[in-house]
Amino acid sequence: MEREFDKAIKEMYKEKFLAPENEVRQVSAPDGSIIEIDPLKDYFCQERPKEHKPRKGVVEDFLNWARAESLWVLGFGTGCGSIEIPPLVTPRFDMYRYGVQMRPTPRQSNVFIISGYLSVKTLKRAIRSYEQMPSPKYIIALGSCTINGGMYWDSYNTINRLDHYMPVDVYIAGCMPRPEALLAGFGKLKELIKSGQGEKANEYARNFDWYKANQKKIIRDWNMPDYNW
Amino acid sequence: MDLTKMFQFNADRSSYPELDANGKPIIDLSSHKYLKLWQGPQHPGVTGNMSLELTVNGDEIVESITHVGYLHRGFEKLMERRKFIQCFPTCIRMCVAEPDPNEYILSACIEELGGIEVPETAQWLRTLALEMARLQVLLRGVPGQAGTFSLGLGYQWGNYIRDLILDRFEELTGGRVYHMYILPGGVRGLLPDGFKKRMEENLKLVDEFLVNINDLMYNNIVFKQRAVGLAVIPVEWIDKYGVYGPSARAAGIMRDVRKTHPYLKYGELDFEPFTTTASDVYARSLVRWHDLKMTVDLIRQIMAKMPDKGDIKAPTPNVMHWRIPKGETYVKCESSRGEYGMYMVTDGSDMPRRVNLKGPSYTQATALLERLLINANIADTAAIMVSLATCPPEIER
Amino acid sequence: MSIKDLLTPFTAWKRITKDPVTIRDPFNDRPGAERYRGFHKNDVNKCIGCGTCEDICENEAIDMVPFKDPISGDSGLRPRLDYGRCCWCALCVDVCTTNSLTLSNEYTWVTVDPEDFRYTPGVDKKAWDDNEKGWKKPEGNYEFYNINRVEMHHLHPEDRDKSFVEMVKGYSREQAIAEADRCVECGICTATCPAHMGIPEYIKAVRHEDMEEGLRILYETNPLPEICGRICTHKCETVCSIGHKGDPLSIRWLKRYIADNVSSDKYKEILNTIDLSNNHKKVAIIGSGPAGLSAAHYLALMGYQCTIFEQYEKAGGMMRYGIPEYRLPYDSIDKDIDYILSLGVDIKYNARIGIDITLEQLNKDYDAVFAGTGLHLGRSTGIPGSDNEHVYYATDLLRQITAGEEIEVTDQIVVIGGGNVAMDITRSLARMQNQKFGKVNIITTALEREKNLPADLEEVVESREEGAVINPGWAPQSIEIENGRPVGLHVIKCNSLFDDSGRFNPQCDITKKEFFRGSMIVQSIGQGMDLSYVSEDFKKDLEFGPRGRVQTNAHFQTSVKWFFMGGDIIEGPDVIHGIANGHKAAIGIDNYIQGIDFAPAK
Amino acid sequence: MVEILKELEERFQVSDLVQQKDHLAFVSVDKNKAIPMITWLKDQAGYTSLTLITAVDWLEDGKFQLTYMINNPKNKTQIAARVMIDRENATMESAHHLWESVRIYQRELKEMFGIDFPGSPGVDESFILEGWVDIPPYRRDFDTKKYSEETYFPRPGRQSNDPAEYMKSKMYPNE
Repeated sequence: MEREFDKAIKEMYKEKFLAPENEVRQVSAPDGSIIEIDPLKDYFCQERPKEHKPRKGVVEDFLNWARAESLWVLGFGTGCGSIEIPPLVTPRFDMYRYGVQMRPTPRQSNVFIISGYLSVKTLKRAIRSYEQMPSPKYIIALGSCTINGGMYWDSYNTINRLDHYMPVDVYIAGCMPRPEALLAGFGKLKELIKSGQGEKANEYARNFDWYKANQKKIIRDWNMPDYNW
Repeated sequence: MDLTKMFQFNADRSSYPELDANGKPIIDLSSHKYLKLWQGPQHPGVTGNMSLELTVNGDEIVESITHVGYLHRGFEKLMERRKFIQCFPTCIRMCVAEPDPNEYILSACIEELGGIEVPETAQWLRTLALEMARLQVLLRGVPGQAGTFSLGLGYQWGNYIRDLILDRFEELTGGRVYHMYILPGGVRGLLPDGFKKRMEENLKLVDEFLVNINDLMYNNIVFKQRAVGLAVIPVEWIDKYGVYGPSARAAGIMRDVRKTHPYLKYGELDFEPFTTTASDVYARSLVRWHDLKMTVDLIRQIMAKMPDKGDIKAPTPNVMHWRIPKGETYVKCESSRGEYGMYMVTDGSDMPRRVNLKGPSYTQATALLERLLINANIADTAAIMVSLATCPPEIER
Repeated sequence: MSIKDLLTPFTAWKRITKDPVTIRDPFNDRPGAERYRGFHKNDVNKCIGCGTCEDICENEAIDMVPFKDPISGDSGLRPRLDYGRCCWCALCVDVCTTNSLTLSNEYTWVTVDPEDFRYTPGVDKKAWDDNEKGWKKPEGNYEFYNINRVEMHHLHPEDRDKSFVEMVKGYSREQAIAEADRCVECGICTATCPAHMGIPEYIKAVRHEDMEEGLRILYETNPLPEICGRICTHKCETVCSIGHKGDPLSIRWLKRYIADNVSSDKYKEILNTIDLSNNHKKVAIIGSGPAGLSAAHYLALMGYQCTIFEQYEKAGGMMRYGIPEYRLPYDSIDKDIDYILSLGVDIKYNARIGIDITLEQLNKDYDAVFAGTGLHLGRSTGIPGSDNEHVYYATDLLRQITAGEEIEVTDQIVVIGGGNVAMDITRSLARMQNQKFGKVNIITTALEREKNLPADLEEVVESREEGAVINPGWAPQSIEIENGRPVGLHVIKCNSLFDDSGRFNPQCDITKKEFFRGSMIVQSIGQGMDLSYVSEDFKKDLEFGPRGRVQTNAHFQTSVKWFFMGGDIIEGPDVIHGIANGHKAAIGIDNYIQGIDFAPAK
Repeated sequence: MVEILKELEERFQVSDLVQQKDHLAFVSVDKNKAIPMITWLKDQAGYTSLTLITAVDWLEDGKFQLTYMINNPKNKTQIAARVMIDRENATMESAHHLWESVRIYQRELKEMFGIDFPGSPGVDESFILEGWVDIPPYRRDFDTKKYSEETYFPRPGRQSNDPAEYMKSKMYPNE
């Protein structure tokens, strides 16, 4: 499936230039097979997200324990609430002792803190970041804004309820929640994961079409793949 | 073995793009020498939620375009449909790190247009809140500059003390980050018992911090190597690009609203903002260090001079239907980043006609940053942004 | 750059010996500060459901939801918070009219279901309900509206105690706007007002200086604003939400301000009553008191041809003949009545029903009859000596004063009664004593104790300012007569009026006696109705209630279908009730004549 | 301050002078004299620093008010020039050549108010919004609450009662 955006880019650059390294060429893969690559094409997985069925018995319990005790948080401050993250990573509150740490890239994270309001422009990036995170992944929503619009309930540029666009595991009340409340939120999330209820990523996979329809309703400039990781 | 050669990039750096008459680089992407690179919005090296579209040649930036709007909430629109008192909780959320100047300029605009005289005690408390806000933001901002060069230790120190200041804010105002303390007509509470004593204890920690950070940062060979001479703002750019506050003072130009247009009780306080002329990242950082030092001194002065008791709020018309006659004004104050102003137009109704907030980042993070990043190294973008104390919400609001 | 620069950063190592600053148990070690703005609490018994918190909330985070059935002064609603909207600014706390809403210093609330974040503080039990700390309205001079009333200018006692000039001067423009500005537009008062006037709406009109709109709102429910604006018992002010914190709004004076500031020749234009339709149906109205006038006004608007039968020379009933001029000048009465008459209402003065024309005759000539004949007969204490000719009824004296008749005024007077009528006659007589003798010597006594006096407080205070002695808490025993004239009143201490079951059962202490000297005694212990105009035959058809009152349905229709009754005679002495009754009766009469079924008898 | 205002009156026929504070004055100026006046103030009178450019929508009058606020760092005074332009096809002469930051302001005004500044670099690029299709949001006739309710699914289940209405319905429903 070649999307219109890719096509347009290709057209645009073809006329201007096509450096040798940008031309379509064949390369040999590590297993020896020959595959064709197009450097100008975005390579992403075109499959829909999959549900991950839990393993059986103690294996799953052990995995859940491991997941719960190493929450790696994506360092993406989407709104005001991100101002309370630095106190968490600094000595006073020190969230490392709870197994929580910040990571700079979605590929290394499994917790996404939506720290407050999301403008439409950020929502687009947040979705992309979320989809790039490896499963199992969890979302913590901070503050009023993610629940019902909060302060910006009547703003034309911020969403009102996050659960229409992304699956949320834990909500924390406050505007903005204090670091202690955030730690309590991590605690709750750990409980959920350990009891096997941190299933929101699977819910996203199950209701993928519904989420995508909601997202596309407000993100008019949808120049990104439907799902990528 | 020649280390320098080993780590040299192979890109063709022989010809940098020429600048056109407007100072913009002429870039021909088809020449294969350039690469588009996005820094942000999800990037640990940007201040807040914005992004830079960098065109790089090797590791050298030849063009930068600032993209904002990720934090746009339409405050100015929202306030047009809120009553004056309702604007107050809304408005302060424009800048997250330092909300108090928002509170003050909104209140000052409403008071000026509505003809309200603020009681003496409230003015002192406002001054105190504003200086405490500056203190807490600089405690993050000063070591944050070293953080951009991967020196995170000072940041850890500063954040701890900042948290103590937030505890004082919590005692005084009831809020940790969003204080919602300065409201049209006055403030929302006197100093609690024992506040001055606890504050003084915290200030002693700041004193100690100032010494330690001086050793850690300003006398650090790595920091000096990277910051000195980086992103120099020539004096003639000050007005041309719109440079305010500490960044202007680092270029030797005295820009401090507290001194030039004393508001609240600043006229009764004894202080002299620090200026220097080097105008590079190091100089700007040094100005902030001196600002922090001065703020500590100012808080001590305020606490010594302020009255303990008195009216905290002037009587206002019933806030449920407070109408302000037609008029317009502009009120400015000095935030930690520079001149912070609000333009308000009223039309005789109970809601403002138009509110426009002008923060220094509006020009510094767009026109100036785009210019400063030209010929800078990719690795230095974060440092340059932090040195300008970029705050995206005040660009897009 | 030097070797120093290379080494100084390592001084950071000196901190290695310091204690860690980490909080060991962040969940329990750090309660919010004393003033912290945490989660909401509400004292539901203190809250009156005025909804001011809902109005000030910029996020529309507060809903008013039913908690119990409304009663006068309490809407029965309570605020429900949506923590998907709240920003914890605590403006709702600061603006709260009863100070019932506060914030606790609790701040941790984590859940997986966002619907949890909607709750009614105080009703839905939460862990922080008993948390005493947290944000409360700041102490000191910190209010979002003026809780003190704008002073109304009264004539000084020395300026007013000799004449019947109106003593309340009315608000100036600035004062009225300042007073109207205090209103928070909750609308709690509307339900308490018997006429259910649009109080917040007309106060808003004052604020916006739109007198015409104000007048239109007034006339929707009350055709006697000039009169009501002066002498209404203002039950609305007793439930005013601002009154929980400070002085209630001067709702009555603002009403008067609107009426005073529209000239009477503009009324018809503003109220759009220049051309009224006529449906050629006729209604007879007995008595031109508030009930009769109100009925006539609303019937006239509906197109009925009304005729008022008034037994005295002038219209107004008790408003004219029962209330002294210094409280209600005759000009004001005339202004309201003239407007009603100008709507095509006919009035026949000196026409007594039962003497000049019988009720049966009225039934023949008219489609319906409304009687608002009021309570004119004075009630006697019945104590020995009360039948003396120098022992008077207050109602008679007040009428005579208004009618300009000469009445007896002696230099020492005793008034029995603690109601507003007693104060009226006390103050009227005090003025006349002052005119005649240059000094005041009048004692007013009542059964009730000082704090339970039925009269308005301001009446008592002003009476005292004018030199009258108010000495309540005494039960009259006998009037001592010497040479055919009273010389004084024997009283004993009265301890309580009602027994435990709430029945009227005065308990007196015979040992504590007092003798009030007075050569003239005035009784003002209540009024009775005069049904002499109703023939005995007709009375048989009427249904009477337990206390001798005629039974009517919700639209004041008696058991005789064409006969409606309202006003003091049904609901007790109160102008605003009379107006409300007249309005409802007008609707009832309209329904009756048009043959529409309506509310059954009470 | 007084002298410079007098001079502006003479040179550029400014009107509606309001001296809001001793260092801040508002003046109204004709659309075609605005940019020359600002240029003159910048080059000749020492008003070298731009504070802000913004717009006010006077929907009732069918006008946009553009406010150019400039200040003089030497004598610390500030002058704000009000320029009224028609709301229909709103266009204004660009001032991007005067200060570097002007193009940013003009880009924002184009996006948020729909005021065009022909010739201003990048004025047509979106600045804050992305994929915006409605009328420019800062215009008074744009109803942000309505837009938000239609677009962003407010959480259902909220219901409120007006105290006066509720008391009427419960205590005297028929009156």
